Amino acid sequence: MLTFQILANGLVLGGLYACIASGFSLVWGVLNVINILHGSIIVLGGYLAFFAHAKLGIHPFLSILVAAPLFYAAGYVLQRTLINRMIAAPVLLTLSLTFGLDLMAQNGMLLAFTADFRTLIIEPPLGVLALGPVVIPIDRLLAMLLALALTGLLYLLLSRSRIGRAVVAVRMDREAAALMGVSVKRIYAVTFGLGAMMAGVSGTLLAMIYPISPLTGTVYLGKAFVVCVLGGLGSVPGAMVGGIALGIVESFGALWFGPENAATLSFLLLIVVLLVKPTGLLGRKGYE
Amino acid sequence: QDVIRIGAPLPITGPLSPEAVKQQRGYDLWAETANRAGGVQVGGKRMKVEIVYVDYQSNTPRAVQAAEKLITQDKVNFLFSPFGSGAAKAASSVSEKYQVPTIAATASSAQVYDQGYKYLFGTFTPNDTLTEPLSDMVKKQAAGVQRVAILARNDLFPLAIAQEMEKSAKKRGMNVVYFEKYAIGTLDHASALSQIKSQAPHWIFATGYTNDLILMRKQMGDLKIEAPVVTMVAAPAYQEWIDGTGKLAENVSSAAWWHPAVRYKGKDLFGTTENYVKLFQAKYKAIPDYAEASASAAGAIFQLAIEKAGTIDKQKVRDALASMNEMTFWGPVKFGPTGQINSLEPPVFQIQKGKPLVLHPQSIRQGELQLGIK
Amino acid sequence: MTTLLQLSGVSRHFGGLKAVSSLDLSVDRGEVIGLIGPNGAGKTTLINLITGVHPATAGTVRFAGEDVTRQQPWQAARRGIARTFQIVQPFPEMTVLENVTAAALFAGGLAYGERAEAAALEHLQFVGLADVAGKRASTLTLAMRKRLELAKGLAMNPKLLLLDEVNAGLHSTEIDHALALIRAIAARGVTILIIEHLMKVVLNLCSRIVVLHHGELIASGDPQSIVRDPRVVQAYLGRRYADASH
Amino acid sequence: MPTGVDAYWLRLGTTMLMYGVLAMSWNFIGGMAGYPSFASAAFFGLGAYAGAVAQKYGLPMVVAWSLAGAVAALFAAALGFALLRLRGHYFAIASLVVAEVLREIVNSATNLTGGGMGLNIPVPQMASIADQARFFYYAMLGVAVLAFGAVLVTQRSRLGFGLRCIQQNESAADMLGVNTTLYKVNAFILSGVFVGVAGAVYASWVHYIEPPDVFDVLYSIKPIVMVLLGGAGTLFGPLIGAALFLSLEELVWRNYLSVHTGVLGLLIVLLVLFLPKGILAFRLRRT
Amino acid sequence: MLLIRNLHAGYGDVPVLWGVDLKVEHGDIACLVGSNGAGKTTLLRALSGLLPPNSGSIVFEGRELAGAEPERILGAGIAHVPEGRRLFSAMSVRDNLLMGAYLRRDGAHAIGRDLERMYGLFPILRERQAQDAGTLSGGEQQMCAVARGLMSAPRLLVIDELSLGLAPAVVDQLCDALRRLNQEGLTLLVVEQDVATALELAQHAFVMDTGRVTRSGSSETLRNDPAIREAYLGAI
Ligand SMILES: Nc1ncnc2c1ncn2[C@@H]1O[C@H](COP(=O)(O)OP(=O)(O)OP(=O)(O)O)[C@@H](O)[C@H]1O
Ligand SMILES: Nc1ncnc2c1ncn2[C@@H]1O[C@H](COP(=O)(O)OP(=O)(O)OP(=O)(O)O)[C@@H](O)[C@H]1O
Ligand SMILES: [Mg+2]
Ligand SMILES: [Mg+2]
Repeated sequence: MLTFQILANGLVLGGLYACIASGFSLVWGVLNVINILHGSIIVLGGYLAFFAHAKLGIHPFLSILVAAPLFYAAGYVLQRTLINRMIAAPVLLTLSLTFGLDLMAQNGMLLAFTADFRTLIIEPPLGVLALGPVVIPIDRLLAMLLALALTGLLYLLLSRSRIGRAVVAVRMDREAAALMGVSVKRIYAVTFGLGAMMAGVSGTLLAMIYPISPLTGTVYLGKAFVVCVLGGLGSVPGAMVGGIALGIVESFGALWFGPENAATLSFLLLIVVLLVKPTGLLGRKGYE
Repeated sequence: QDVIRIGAPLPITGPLSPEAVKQQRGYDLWAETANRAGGVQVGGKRMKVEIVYVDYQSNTPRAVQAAEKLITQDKVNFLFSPFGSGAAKAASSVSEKYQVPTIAATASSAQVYDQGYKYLFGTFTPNDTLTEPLSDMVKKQAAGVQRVAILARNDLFPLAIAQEMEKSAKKRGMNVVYFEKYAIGTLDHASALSQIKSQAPHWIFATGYTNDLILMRKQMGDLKIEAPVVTMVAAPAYQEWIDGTGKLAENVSSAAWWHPAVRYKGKDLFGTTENYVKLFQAKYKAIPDYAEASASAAGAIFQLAIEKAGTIDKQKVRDALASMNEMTFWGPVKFGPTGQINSLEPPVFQIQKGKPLVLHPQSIRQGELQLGIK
Repeated sequence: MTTLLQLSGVSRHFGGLKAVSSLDLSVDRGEVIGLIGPNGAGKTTLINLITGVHPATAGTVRFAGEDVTRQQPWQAARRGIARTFQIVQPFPEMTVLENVTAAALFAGGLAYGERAEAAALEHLQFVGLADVAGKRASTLTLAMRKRLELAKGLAMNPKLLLLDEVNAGLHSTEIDHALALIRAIAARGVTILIIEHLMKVVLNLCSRIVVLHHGELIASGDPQSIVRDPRVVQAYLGRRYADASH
Repeated sequence: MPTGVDAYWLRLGTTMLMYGVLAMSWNFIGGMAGYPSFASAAFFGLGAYAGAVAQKYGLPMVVAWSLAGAVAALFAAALGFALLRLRGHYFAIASLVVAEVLREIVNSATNLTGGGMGLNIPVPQMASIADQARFFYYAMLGVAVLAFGAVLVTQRSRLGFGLRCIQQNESAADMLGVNTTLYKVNAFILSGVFVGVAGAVYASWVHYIEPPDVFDVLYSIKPIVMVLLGGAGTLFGPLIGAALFLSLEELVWRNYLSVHTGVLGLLIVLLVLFLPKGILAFRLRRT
Repeated sequence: MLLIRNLHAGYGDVPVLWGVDLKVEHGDIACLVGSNGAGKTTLLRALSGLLPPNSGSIVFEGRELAGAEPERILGAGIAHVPEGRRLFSAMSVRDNLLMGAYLRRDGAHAIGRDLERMYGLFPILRERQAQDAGTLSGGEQQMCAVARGLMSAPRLLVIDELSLGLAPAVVDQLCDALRRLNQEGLTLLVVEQDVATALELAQHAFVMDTGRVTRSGSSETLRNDPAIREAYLGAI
């Protein structure tokens, strides 16, 4: 019975991980930018949900409607004005750039929101879904489902649409994409916007579950790294598979080897997966 | 020189930054109160106090570096230790080296004081003074409690407390059916909690920082975990935790070195505990918790020592500290041979109807231990 | 004459695609042999098999009597098998001279130092790139890069030189120079396997031509018989040669 | 030079040299071979703990340091054979994760390492505080000189040349007879050994280490930023970058209490935007 | 249709084009020949906007395009098949072709029809349509690149190194196909090293030498010019 409960825990957790990672993976895979800022954007999404709820009484599920366009626009503008200046730069340079931006963001949030932990309490609570002895908290379940739905939408957008193809083309060969009439700068900004949107939205969802503080971003960022490499860079389904795999491994790892070893175990898993399949679970060549 | 300078390395940025805010509030309240009264009486004159803050970015070696900078560059007269036992211990070698009297406001581990240093003093009693009275109370008032589950953050202080708890429980013949650590930065306790649930413990004892324990308490609720006694250290001492868990806070017990409900009549500048709480509330619109009060106490204790020594000479102030035996708003202050305070009786409390009520010590008791959580 | 390279039953599959299937081929020392065939016939794949880039799905490769089927590319290079890349592979941010020096150093067996550089410069002079020796490889035109590939191949001091379309992108007059160059290399005793779609090159250089189609050998023989072979005309050469042979 | 300088400056100098070692070491694998390694923190922490544990069991300090170097080198060799098969980002993340794994292992090996309680290293018996500070300054200087020497020798050798080839185009290098695996592993070992020693010296110097401190991911990130600031692939770049970065960090740290991380972030952003090739490139362009 | 006047361009401080003049008429097939390093590729890159020219003018159907973004130039009707193919290596052949049609607004149906036409032109591409373009053989890649250029339905198609890496039979087929397309109204500017083939395909030819167009005229005239024969056709 415990096994089923743990499996349920793992699946739900995995869904959240997938959501945390999908935007990160997109930006990394397509723009070749390791966006250290990602974790802080998630936290900002959390603050948005928190204040919308505390000040205006808006339910976090509704704040998504505001968060999505807002973060998309912010990401778009950030890329256009700053990061696009480094468009062809080696990955370590853009990494330094977003590292610097993240230091600023963290410091800014610390000043604006203080280091206190904020918690968003929904009244009345959503309760739990009981499947026999297995219980699943509904807030997490909904957040997970919504996260997966969004990730799925993102996948459809990328794989089926013209713009999606352009995004991939830009990743492969910037100059050739320009020759096809793709406005490379716009695509970069769109992609970064999408990544920021996914981060912001996952932040609003996570706000129902986790206490929010300016510094929790680092933890999300760490998970995003692992998920996205595990699943394969630049692959949205990869982020989904990687997220769920990580959630399940952590949950059973905590059961079998003690919670303090769960993270270590997932790291070892990551290394083993990479040694067997050097491009991650669903990754393809060409995205290194 | 007519200003007393005290150095305070704080983790203003990095993962410990919430703690820095608390420390700073406590120190500032003391300095402000002292200065408003004209300063500290040193021999024949009054000297203002100034606290020199440095950020050590939650990074222990940087804390050591900060302490060294404060002493050698900023020429501070005295020092407050950096946050927590680890950093306090690491930095104590510097203050010892330069013979600067130092008070640690947040270091409880005995190892910090065991080093044979002469310039280090601390306002926290050892960790077992938190778990012992609690265990006594549970043993006495809830005889059925046999099975104990302990879940600790794998970090210096939370782990040390958990280990003390294990000892205290075993000493009283209880059965520790689960003892696990969770990693720093854990985002999900569901697995550990599911396992605890399957053990059906009578007493769940968890340690961690505010965010850990908000998350854990929420997940306990989600997984419908119940037990006659649930104790969490140290988060329930913070209003943030009570706000963050809402109804789930009910009947969670905890222990800390100090509580705003304690009642002492001190000889220090704050006088009574009530007065301290009132001043704190006036300035910060919040109730002080033990970490904030300890920081203020550290200042008040320096002041008492300086006034008694009648000088800011480091050697003399150190001797005054070593021989101190005074009542303060924080409680009776007397340092043991290692420099760690040994005169305090830390209160046990429980959240009831959204408010913390003191259960122990007897003299300031406000309520009875309630069993079961909602 | 002794056999230098011997392929027996060599295959290479990519998923369901048989890029090379049970191929037998032997190359004698000192031979200049041409390998032609339609696009996608498996010519480049064959080179990749010989040099250890792709492991063979089946069959064995023997070089100078030794079984080298499972060798790594760098081992092939040190054994004396040099190749040029159809899709050129320079070290883009290094100078042309450094590019060739690397070949002289790691495969050519020269010690690090000025000797290797001097040797490299000689090879550059030989292929006519001496005046761009100091330029970064990324600034070369495509045809120059192909010649850089050739210089690298030479600097490796090979016994067997595998040329994959080194002359593509040259106009006819330039090809005449290139032919002279390759002849000079052959005259030094280097065995050469040459892939080229420019019939002028293969017809002029090779003593023997083998034709690959769908991964299989469909013809082998002297140049004259090959251009007249109807299967080759049909599969590869097309109209112009069909007209010509009538 | 450091006689009569006050302890604070000595400490700063020692820190700079330490990061100089880290940055120069990263240059072997990251700058020369082009593999974006984030393993510095792993080597550093491993060296620190190897040295500290050895000292705990009574080995003389300098012996313990050498041992730490050897442990780091062996570890790098083993790790290199496994991880260097990965390309680009995959390698980067796998190497990043190694430090995390080591940290948790050290955390759980309580008997040997003290776990989360940290580990105290015996303070060397020396005449005065100043002597002690000077001693560690010179020790770190020694490690830095060794690392610099290694960079110098490598850059002018077959190994360095081969690494540059690998960085430019690995499959082409392979085809030219460069035993790429061996070369990369060698670079990785070089990038580990001095960091390991520096970690051990650091442990003796601060005489208290704990896992989150010595396996801090910033030990992996900062050296990279330093190398980029100074100019990747250059001889002095890493050193100049380390000095520049730490000076900036120190300056803003001292002058801006609550916004110094933000100011530092801003400076990094500006440097990356306006001097993407590093400070050395700036100088070259002007002369 | 296309008029290039006094065009200067280069890489960094190194000038490569020293004032190129060139004119292509509507419905023409023009070819550009020249030695290695003459600047042919550079000219085409300047034309398609990949390399902003330093000075000079490029007028296409009356519009000045010098210095415009590649996007606008393609939008104006000029497609460029670049040297070295530049396929999207981890995308399927089919997606590569569809990328060619990125700017087209005439609907999925028309694009689908053109896709079929490309498969008709190069049957091997149909067989390989789901394969990653990066794993194609050299010649297959060249076919894919030409087809991708055609997919944008340009009015002027510019091809760098037309026959590079193609089997002789394929070159013939390709030339036939280009002639057909030309009859249907496509104008072509082709860089080709095989001067004989080039002159056979084209109606007009331009000869480039060290950054300038030094000769131009009808293919017929140039073919019979002894200097050209000696410099570019070599011994047969
Ligand atoms: N990695 C791979 N994955 C899948 N198919 C491949 C791969 N490499 C090559 N192929 C296929 O194998 C076949 C043979 O390719 P190869 O490159 O050997 O042809 P080639 O004879 O050199 O042709 P060309 O003259 O056009 O260069 C081609 O159809 C190609 O698409
Ligand atoms: N990226 C670059 N940076 C600097 N110089 C370059 C660059 N690309 C080309 N060149 C130089 O520009 C000149 C012209 O090159 P271009 O590629 O235009 O010649 P081409 O006529 O196309 O030659 P080919 O027939 O060999 O393709 C050459 O001297 C070349 O070295
Ligand atoms: Mg080929
Ligand atoms: Mg060209």
